Amino acid sequence: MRLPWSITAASLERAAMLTITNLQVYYDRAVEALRDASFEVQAGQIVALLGSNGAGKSTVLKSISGVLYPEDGEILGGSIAYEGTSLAGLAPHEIVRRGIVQVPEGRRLFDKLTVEENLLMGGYSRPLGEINAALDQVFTLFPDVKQHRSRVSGYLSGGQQQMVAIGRALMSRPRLLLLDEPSLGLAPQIIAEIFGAIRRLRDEQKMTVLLVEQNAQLALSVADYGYIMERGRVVLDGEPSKLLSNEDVKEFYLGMGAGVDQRRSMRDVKHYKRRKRWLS
Amino acid sequence: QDVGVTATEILLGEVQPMSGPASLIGKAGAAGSKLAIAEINAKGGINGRKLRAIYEDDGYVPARSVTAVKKLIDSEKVFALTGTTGSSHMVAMLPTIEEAKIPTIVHMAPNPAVVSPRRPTVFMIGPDYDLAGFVPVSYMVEKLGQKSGKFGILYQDDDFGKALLAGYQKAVKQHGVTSVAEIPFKRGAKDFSAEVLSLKEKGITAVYLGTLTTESAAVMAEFRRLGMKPVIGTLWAGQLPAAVKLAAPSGFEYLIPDYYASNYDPAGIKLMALAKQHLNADDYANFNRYTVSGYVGTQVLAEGIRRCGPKVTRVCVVEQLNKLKDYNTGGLTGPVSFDNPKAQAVLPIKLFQTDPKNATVRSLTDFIAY
Amino acid sequence: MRTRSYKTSYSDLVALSQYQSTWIWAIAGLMVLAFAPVVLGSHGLSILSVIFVMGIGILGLNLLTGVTGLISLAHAGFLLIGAYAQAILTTDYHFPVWLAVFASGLVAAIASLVVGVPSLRLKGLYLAITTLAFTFIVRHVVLFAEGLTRGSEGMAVEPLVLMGYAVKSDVSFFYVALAMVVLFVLLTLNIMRSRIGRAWLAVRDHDIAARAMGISLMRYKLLAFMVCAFYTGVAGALVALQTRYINVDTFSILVSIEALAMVIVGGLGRVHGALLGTALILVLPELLSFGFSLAGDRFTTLLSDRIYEIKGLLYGVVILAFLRLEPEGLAGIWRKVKRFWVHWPLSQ
Amino acid sequence: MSYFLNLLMSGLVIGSLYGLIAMGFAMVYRATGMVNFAVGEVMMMTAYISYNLAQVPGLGFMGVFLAMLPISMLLGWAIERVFIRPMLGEPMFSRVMVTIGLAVVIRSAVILIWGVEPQPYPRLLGDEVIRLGEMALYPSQIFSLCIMALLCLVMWAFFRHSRVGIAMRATSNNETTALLMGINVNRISGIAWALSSFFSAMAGLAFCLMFALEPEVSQMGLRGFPATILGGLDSVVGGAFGGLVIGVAENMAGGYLGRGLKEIAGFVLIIVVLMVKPYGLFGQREIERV
Amino acid sequence: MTPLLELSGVSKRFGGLDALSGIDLKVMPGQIYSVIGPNGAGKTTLFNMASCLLHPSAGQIRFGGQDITGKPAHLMPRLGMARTFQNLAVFKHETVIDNILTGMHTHLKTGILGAALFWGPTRKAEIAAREAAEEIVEFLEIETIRDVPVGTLSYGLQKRVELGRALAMRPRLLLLDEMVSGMNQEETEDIARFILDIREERGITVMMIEHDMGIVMDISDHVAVLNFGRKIADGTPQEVSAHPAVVAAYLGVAENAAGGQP
Ligand SMILES: Nc1ncnc2c1ncn2[C@@H]1O[C@H](COP(=O)(O)OP(=O)(O)OP(=O)(O)O)[C@@H](O)[C@H]1O
Ligand SMILES: Nc1ncnc2c1ncn2[C@@H]1O[C@H](COP(=O)(O)OP(=O)(O)OP(=O)(O)O)[C@@H](O)[C@H]1O
Ligand SMILES: CC(C)C[C@H](N)C(=O)O
Ligand SMILES: [Mg+2]
Ligand SMILES: [Mg+2]
Repeated sequence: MRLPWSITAASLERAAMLTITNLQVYYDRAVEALRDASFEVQAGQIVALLGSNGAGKSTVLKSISGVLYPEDGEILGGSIAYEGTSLAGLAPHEIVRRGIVQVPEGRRLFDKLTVEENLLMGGYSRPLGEINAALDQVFTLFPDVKQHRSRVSGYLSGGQQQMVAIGRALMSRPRLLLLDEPSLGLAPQIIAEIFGAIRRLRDEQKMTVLLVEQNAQLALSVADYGYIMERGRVVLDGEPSKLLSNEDVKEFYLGMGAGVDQRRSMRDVKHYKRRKRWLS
Repeated sequence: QDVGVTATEILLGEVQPMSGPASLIGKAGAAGSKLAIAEINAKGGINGRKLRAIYEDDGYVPARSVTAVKKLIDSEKVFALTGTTGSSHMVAMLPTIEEAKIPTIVHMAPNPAVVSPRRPTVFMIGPDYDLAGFVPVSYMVEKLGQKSGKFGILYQDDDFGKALLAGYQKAVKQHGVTSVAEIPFKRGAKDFSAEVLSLKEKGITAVYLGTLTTESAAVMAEFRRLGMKPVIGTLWAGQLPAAVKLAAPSGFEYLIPDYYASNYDPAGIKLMALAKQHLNADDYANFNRYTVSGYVGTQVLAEGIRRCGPKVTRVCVVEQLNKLKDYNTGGLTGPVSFDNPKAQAVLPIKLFQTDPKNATVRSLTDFIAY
Repeated sequence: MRTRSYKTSYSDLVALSQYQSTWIWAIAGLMVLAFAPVVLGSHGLSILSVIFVMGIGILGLNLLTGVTGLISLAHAGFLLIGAYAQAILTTDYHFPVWLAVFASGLVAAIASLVVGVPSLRLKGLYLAITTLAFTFIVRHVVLFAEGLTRGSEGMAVEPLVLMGYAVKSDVSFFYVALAMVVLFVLLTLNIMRSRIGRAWLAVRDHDIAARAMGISLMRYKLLAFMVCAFYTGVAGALVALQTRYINVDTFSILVSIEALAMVIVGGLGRVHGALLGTALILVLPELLSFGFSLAGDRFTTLLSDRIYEIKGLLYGVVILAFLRLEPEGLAGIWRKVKRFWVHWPLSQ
Repeated sequence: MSYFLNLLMSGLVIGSLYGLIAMGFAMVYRATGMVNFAVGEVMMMTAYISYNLAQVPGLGFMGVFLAMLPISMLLGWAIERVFIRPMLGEPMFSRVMVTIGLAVVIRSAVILIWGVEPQPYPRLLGDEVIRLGEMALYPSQIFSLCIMALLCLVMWAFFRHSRVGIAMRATSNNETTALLMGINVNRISGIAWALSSFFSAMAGLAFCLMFALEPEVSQMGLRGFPATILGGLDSVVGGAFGGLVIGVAENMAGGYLGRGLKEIAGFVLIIVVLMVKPYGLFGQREIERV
Repeated sequence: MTPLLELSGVSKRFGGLDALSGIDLKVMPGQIYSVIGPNGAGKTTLFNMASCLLHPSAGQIRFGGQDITGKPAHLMPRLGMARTFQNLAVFKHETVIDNILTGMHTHLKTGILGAALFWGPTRKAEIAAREAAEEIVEFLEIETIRDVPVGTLSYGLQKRVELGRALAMRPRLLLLDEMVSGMNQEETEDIARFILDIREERGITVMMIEHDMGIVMDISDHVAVLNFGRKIADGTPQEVSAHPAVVAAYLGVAENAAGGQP
């Protein structure tokens, strides 16, 4: 397994599937969303990217997929290398063709299209012949989706939509799957299923996954490596076991009282806030 | 000296639709004015002063006509106005013209509202629009054997169309023939199938078309499609070469009254030769009856200026124009006189008829006063 | 470098402007405009007056389309109603002319309910087409109701009389137009900082959430239509007073499209954008003419009668280039310039 | 009866023209979610180009028709490439505004090149009146009806059986997501513009064959807009149908009511229909969910 | 004590789909009442009924003793009901403070003339509103983003603004639909603290839909469980989490219930 080396050392050792170096992203030329964010994703791993709201996680994914420009975002520095080549300047559909697909935050379905049409669009970059097989795979993963296949997706419940969104991304059989908060709005049972599925994708199909999650416990339970972002940069990285034993992670991401390995009740949350060490 | 007059030059102005579809008319009008000016200047100008004119575009929108005329009067400081655009546009400009007391010749779109009430500095060339409706209908009754015919009219749903309708109705009444259909249509209409069908339904034998170029052609194509063979009369715009060419395939020999000679008339042909000599290719290509109109309008104004001698003022020009009587335009029109209470030169009208085979126009009568 | 002034009370927070300097600039601008008649000829003044008058209507359209998000092609219809109301009220009913201006606004506002009601059910372009239909139908009615409107003949309009003085000259009309536009700008700014402006924005951004905020869609959409129509009706009345003759041709459907263009070029939803947009679209042809006249007579004769099409072409090209460079409209440019200025000397 | 039938027939003819224009509108809307205010101008431009082609001796109708196919598609694609694509990701209003600007440019350019004077358009299909029982039609009118019917069928099959058809709807529904799914949004929009321009070219050709070549062709664009709305903005086939309905409605109003009601009959019809079906006859309603 | 919100026999059909069937429930004043259930169970639909954005196919809804079935949605804030939405329904182009001020809509009475003149009472009311809005900003600790357009904020912060906007409505009952989805532990805890404070300090009754069992089990007084549009259990967190039907339909494995993280 990986050693907790520094990123540069690690990349010297073995070329990662995706390497992000000193990425700097601005929105509107005014809001700095990422400053010098660096990390990498090894092939065949699930890498978790954690961080509080506004840390820039979604921005990282948008940069990889090349869809910053519709929001007036711009990469002003750094690089994104995928399998040794730079993704800079590639159109989003070319990036998808190279095997990188994203499940965007907040589902973003084609809400006027039916569930099935949504899935078809997910498989847009694949030959028509393979579509039916891919559909079947998605339906086995989410039987619920099959049941609703001819409904207009905009009328599904939040959770049902999330399943469609994930299924849609899987339709293209990506080699690198970018998941932006897949557990958002899902019931615990489904979350467990999805994470099981993610694990299977890695184990059985050797799919690489970059997982942005708020649910740290869960994410780290399936991940091979984790990064924690705050305010546009990576502040901590390591294998799950290392992260899980970090005091700050315990307190802020797992909700455990200082020093205790037990989750504290939310009724006991203090009104003052402790500062995170990695920021000071 | 008055505004717009220097020792060497007199500045004139004209508002015309120079852009958009109506520019077919505006550009021709301006070309006529240019031609008159070129001709006068070639002969040394008026009492040593050359003429120069500025043409403003109003895009055929009345509100823009007002801005344009203000620009001519206030910024360009023209001495007089030689030309004008459509009827409602002219009416829109009248208050400004009246306030500026600027000599103005109206030679296109002779709308009765321009001279009643009388504006002291405004002179109109041309009979009222309703004669365009009256004359062909009378001719149909008197010469084309439609005494017991059933008459119909298609007219544009605006004041121009209404004036034609009035003339048509007057003729119908005067000759005691029956009018079975009076059908309005909106300006810009392209498809006349419903209108023509109802004309057919009413069994018309003679029809007056208050339509402009392409509309006339479309209506006649419908007549042909439905196998109708009515006698057709239209207004002066019907002798625009474009109109004649477009209507020719339908094979109708329709009547056109006009107070100006045209491209097909000896006087008009002579003017065209002059135009070829003085105008550039673009302007020459625009030649049609509105060119004659612009030419006559400018010549008449020039005559007013000429009669003032070396001391040119607006007051003097207006005074001279008021006295203008039987001014000869060399066969382009009948004699022009403003010495009447309305200051309107009610010109005699000539009837033409199209020859669809050659896509030309021949004259039926001479200029006749009605 | 300018800093945001320090607020010491809540009343500062609801003030018309966040900066003192805005007031100074605004007053300075007005002073300059007040002296325009000294420099500009009557043509220049009437162009400015047209900008002010149309600007009032565009402010209204901006409230409807930019702020409330209801696309309207009824602009020409409202202008037409305002103009005819002005003409009819003064000629046939002998209203005092200045009162008729506002009464015309009210007439248009009431008429706007006719399009306002469909707007409750229709969205986006489906609404646009009904408003388009409104314009056509109004034109038809004006032509049809000859007894009231003189049909296609058009109507002459009595000049404005203020304190016994007839506003006939371009200079006096200029001041009237200026005063009116200032008045309407202030009214608009006030509406925008009140709950009504916020409610309209809410309806535009998320109508369901707006309902959950207690905003009645029916009420606020109708209100938006009425306010827009009031502004536009007043503008129409002023157009009538300026040209002193009206007929339906002045208010063709192209006027509606041009009005939308003004709002968009200005930057949707911005008050200053609406005015800048109006100015740009109206001044552009003048600038082009001016440019050509600078090029000299020889050049223009060379182009002969093609010059008008070339002008049209350039007009379109300027608009295209402008949108390409600044898709957010003039308000976007304004914002960028301001940001540069505010951050100076730190701005890159 | 013959009166009614003839009214109906000529209503269908003019309606097919509206329908073709409406299809051009709907095509661009369906794929990009924007209205193309320059449809009429594209129609004008292609009409003038085809006029020049029609002057070439020996080319004949089929020649002109076949030549217009690539030319109009190329024109549409070029417009998309040069004017529309750079605006991708910009606010919708600005994009629509671009089409308005484009309309002004094309209109001026065409007049600049070809002049304002209306020209008789060569009667490529002959000029014999064809009698069908009580009705009579020109070949050009039959062409208009047929080409619309044909394109309607082709489009129906296209949207039903091709993935590109769905991708068009997806793109207009949510452009960013379409990008994320690997849909080449640029290509989709290029195809849509090319097809739209082709529809407009056919409308232009039909117009010229029936009437004349004149600058006012461009004003037909705005008259096709109601048809699009009636059919439902995002439905290409619906637009065609809407065109027929409006054409017939106008003719019936003109034939039976008169008094200039013809002009507004279509609009009144639309208002009535929209009150019942706010998204037109075949349009898809917006999703309103919380 | 009369319940603040009472649903009796409420059903909702969408086409052929029974989203809710015969739901009865009572929310007592002062409670923190959670609604849980699998995806598509009908929880959001339940909220939509309560806030009158949709109207039930059958059944009755009473709020504060008054029958509100079939009333227009925009009357609800006046009666004292506020809500947030599952899929962010903020006014994206407006600033945070303007969003919150919009929430105060019903508490301001300005008419169009008053607004246009912005004089006297209008001005006073606006100043007061602004003051109240600032207080909410402070309470939710979003001072630094006060003047930022909400659309540019991250997902979590947008949700917080939406909460602020709902508070601005000064409700008696606050409906929160998946407030903490997309938030990490720390932020979830913050929200939990806010909810508790909202109840303690402002005396607002809170009804919330959540999938995060941590917050549900920790802070609610009462939990209702929906499945396929029916209520399958109802009671205190402890009772519900031990209920076999709930475990089977929703929680999956039993031990997850208390632990929060599946
Ligand atoms: N379209 C935008 N315009 C301007 N600023 C933006 C935009 N989108 C994001 N930002 C800013 O960029 C920063 C990072 O946002 P991002 O959405 O990447 O955060 P995140 O880590 O995904 O947060 P969350 O967990 O809440 O989704 C935030 O400060 C946000 O305000
Ligand atoms: N407006 C609507 N039209 C049609 N069906 C709808 C509508 N709203 C909800 N539904 C359907 O009703 C069912 C219940 O949906 P609802 O949104 O209430 O679920 P939920 O319990 O909130 O689920 P989740 O936790 O996933 O958000 C779902 O099957 C959904 O597809
Ligand atoms: C120049 C003319 C054809 C104009 C038209 N007769 C009109 O009065 O509007
Ligand atoms: Mg995010
Ligand atoms: Mg829900």
